[in-house]
Amino acid sequence: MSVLDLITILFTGAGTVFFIAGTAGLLRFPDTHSRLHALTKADHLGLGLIAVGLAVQVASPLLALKLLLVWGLAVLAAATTSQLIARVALPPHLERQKENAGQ
Amino acid sequence: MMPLAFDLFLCGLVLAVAVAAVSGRELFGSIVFFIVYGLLMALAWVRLEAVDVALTEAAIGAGLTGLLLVGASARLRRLQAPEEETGSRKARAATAIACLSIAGLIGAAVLLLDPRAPGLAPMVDCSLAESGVGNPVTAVLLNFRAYDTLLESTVLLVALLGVWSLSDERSWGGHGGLRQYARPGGVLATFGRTLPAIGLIIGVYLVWAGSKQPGGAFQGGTVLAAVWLLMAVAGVADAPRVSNRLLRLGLVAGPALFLAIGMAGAMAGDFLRLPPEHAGNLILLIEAGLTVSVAVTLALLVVGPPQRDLPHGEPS
Amino acid sequence: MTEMPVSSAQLFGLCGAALIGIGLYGFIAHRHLLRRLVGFNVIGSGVFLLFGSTGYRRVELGADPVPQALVITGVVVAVSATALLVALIIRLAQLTGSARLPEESPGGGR
Amino acid sequence: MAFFEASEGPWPALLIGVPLLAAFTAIVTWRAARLLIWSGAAVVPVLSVVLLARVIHAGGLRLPIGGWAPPLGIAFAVDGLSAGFIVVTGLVMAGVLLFALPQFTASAPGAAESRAGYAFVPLVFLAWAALNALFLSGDLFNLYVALELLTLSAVALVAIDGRSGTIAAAIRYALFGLFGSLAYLLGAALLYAVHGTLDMALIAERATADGATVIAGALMTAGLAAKTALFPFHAWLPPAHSGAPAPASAILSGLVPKASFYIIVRIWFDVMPQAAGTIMPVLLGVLGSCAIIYGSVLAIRQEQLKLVIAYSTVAQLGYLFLIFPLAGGGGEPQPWAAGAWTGGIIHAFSHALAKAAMFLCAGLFMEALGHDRIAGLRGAAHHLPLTVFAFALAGVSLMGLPPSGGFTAKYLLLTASFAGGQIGWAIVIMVGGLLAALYLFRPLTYAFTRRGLEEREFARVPRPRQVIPLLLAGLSILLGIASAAPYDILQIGRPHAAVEGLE
Repeated sequence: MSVLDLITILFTGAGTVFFIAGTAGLLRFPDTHSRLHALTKADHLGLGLIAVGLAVQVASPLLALKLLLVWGLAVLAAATTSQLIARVALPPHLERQKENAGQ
Repeated sequence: MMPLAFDLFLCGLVLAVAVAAVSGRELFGSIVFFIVYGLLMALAWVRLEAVDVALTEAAIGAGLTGLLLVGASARLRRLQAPEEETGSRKARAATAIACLSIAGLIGAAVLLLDPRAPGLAPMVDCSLAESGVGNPVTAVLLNFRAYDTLLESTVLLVALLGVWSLSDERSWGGHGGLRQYARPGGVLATFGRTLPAIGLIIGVYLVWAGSKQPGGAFQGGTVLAAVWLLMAVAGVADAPRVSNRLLRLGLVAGPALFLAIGMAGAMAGDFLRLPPEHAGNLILLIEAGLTVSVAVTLALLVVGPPQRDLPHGEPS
Repeated sequence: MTEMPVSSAQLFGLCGAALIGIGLYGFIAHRHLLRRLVGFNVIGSGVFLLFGSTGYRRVELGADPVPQALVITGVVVAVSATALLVALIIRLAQLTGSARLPEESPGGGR
Repeated sequence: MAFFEASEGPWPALLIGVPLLAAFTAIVTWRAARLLIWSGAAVVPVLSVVLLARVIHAGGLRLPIGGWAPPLGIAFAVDGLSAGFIVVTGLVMAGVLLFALPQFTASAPGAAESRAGYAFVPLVFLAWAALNALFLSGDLFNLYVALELLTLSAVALVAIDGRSGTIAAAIRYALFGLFGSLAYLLGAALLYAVHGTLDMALIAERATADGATVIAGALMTAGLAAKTALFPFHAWLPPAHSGAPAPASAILSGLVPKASFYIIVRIWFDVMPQAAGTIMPVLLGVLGSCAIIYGSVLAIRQEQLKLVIAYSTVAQLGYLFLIFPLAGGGGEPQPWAAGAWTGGIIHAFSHALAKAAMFLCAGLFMEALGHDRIAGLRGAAHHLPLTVFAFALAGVSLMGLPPSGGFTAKYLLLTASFAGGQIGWAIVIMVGGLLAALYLFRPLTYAFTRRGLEEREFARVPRPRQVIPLLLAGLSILLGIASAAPYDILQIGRPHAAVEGLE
């Protein structure tokens, strides 16, 4: 087992732990907003760690870059969607407050 | 043994999430489970070496369908449509048994299939060189079975006509009923300005790559639709008026171009025939047209029927 | 290669069959139309998975691209249907205040 | 490839391409709708007749699309059955579009685009393209796409009125229809998995009665039966067909259920007759009989004309399924099979024409009266004689009285059931005819009653519009008078076993 393998095991292992934490949050937290909080934070840290862990394994640097790009895009997309979901999930009375405040 | 173990785990997960999506206690949670289900499904497609389908499933099956359902549940909640109570315990048990036996019957059919049947893969490989593209799935979609795809692109139009026809009489010709969620200057508005550029590149790349690698008009078009929707939701662009002539041209451009190329072939003897020497370029042309139309149609399907008159202070 | 009790193709095919059953339950047992729509989509993806899995029986030949292409077509058709149904359901709720179908009566009608 | 010459050329493609082009144009600009309707109603029926002429001249045709022969590609497969359906579709569609012209297009040059008008014209053209594509297709998956195109446009047409009742009807229809499509698709997928092709002719060569094939057939039949509103899947039909605007109802009731029925016929008579077994045909026949009785009884109980006509569709669709026990099933072909098969198909044709005529008549009554209550039809014969006459003529065909197409159809079915010693079906057919007379005489009796004339206000209805249902009803009668021609046409391209017999 080389050093690279060790790095991979370490990073993907850590990534998995974050994923499990995020999933536990998704299942255990009481409402949409706190679930969202758990998912976006933990999962994307986890994904990043796994991407790094895999990137050291691939042959070409281009492929490694692609892996990191995937992570970057996933983070951007998740940030946007979680914003949207958070707004959709606002209970109607809060939403109306917000709208009134906005106008 | 390892791959099979992984498949077994994946199938179990897919089934568990499907059960959660179907029987979740509250509607919104059940829709979220459905989206997760779609993403797991995409993973299953990767395992079946069907990356094109995986992309489609992730973009359309999970993403767009999920978006439609989330949007619908939000609108329903605003209408205060009450949540439901299901039928009696006995009726539900009877339904479950019936569904179980149907699934069993279908499962039996799966096990009865000859595990050595080759399908059409060898034949596709033989003709791939003449198809003008290197990705066999694209070759099937846009050459060998292009006729299916032509009809499919009009199915989208039918759905949109149906959706539009559900507007109020007085809102006809107006803007789609999309709500904008962004506060001016908020996080979402910033994303709405920065992400489209990236999305545009990804969408066009997916179409371009489709001739050789997984990708194509429907996957790319979905990404472009998502970009447009994001801009609309973030308040950067507004949903257009349904009476906009340019918009309507965009809707039919792809299918019409497709049909024109097909009819040109018919006049020469063979409907939808693409001469092998030009097939590559023709397919790219059709895909470009379809991408525009698919993107516009999908985006407008999500936007929904025209609902409001000119919004105040919004540049058209 | 050792003989497996089931191949991956069969496994995913069976999974598709089970999904059809699960989706069917959601489609029939619920009255809320959005939930029925979720069921419909689960049935659909089960059918697609089953179809796709049959193209994966001869791994050494590579996956059969024909079912894949047809499934892509099917997914697009399914999303079209879903979009139309979503719009219809919202319209029904706007007009009647309920996202369920009125009970059937053999008199039918308005 | 043996049967096909390049000279067959563009006819099938044009039959799909022209309606599609019309639909695309109508989507871009509603102003062109009037022109599109006139040219579409003129061109496409002519194309259908040309196709029929080619089929009569050359026999069954198989045209690979895009130069790719099945199993890799898709082929158009045209025989007497498909050409016949395409011609009937052309006639009904042309009539319906011309009928709808004043209702859904701009009345004045400067008129504003309307919601329903904008959607109606392209939807009808798309449904037309879908029907033609379906009848021309030789490929199981292509049939699925065409079927979905048809279903979604039909759902949209049901909902076009926009009232909550019709929206609910459209949703119920969509749920049944889309579920039916998925069941059909699953069956098609299994057949592909067994036979390695989706081409119907190739599957017919390879098909056996193995387990997976039988399950596939059962799934497809169940799904398509739900789409054809076969008892007990009929609940969606009456509200959907009666709630749509009259021209849309004419298409929905006259043509759309025939499309899924057509596929069932293709599956069990052409693709895999040997897999039918003995139970399935009898089951379909029994369900068809239930539909005939149940639909007729409910039709008698309705108070609104459009609901009577819609329940009558449930009943009349039931007759179609009698061809499975009378003409189908595994085993050796029976001498009376060809007669029963042809009778069933002629019934589909004559019902399409007569039912379209009836719904258009109902539309005219509604325009003249503002409602379609049967009790309010008093004096209709005096004010709208042409329309009442058309309605009665269509009724003659539905009841199966000579010399209509309905009579020929029922005569052939009756002969087959007597010849085969299956008296039960004959009794159902005769009872059904009797019940049809009951539910149709009621509105007609009111229409001919002159009492209370002065209190009824009849708005004027332009005569040309009254002529359209009359022509359609007349055609359904003509089908009976000249019954030899459709009989011969339907045998074109049929396997030999089915042609022999009843002479």
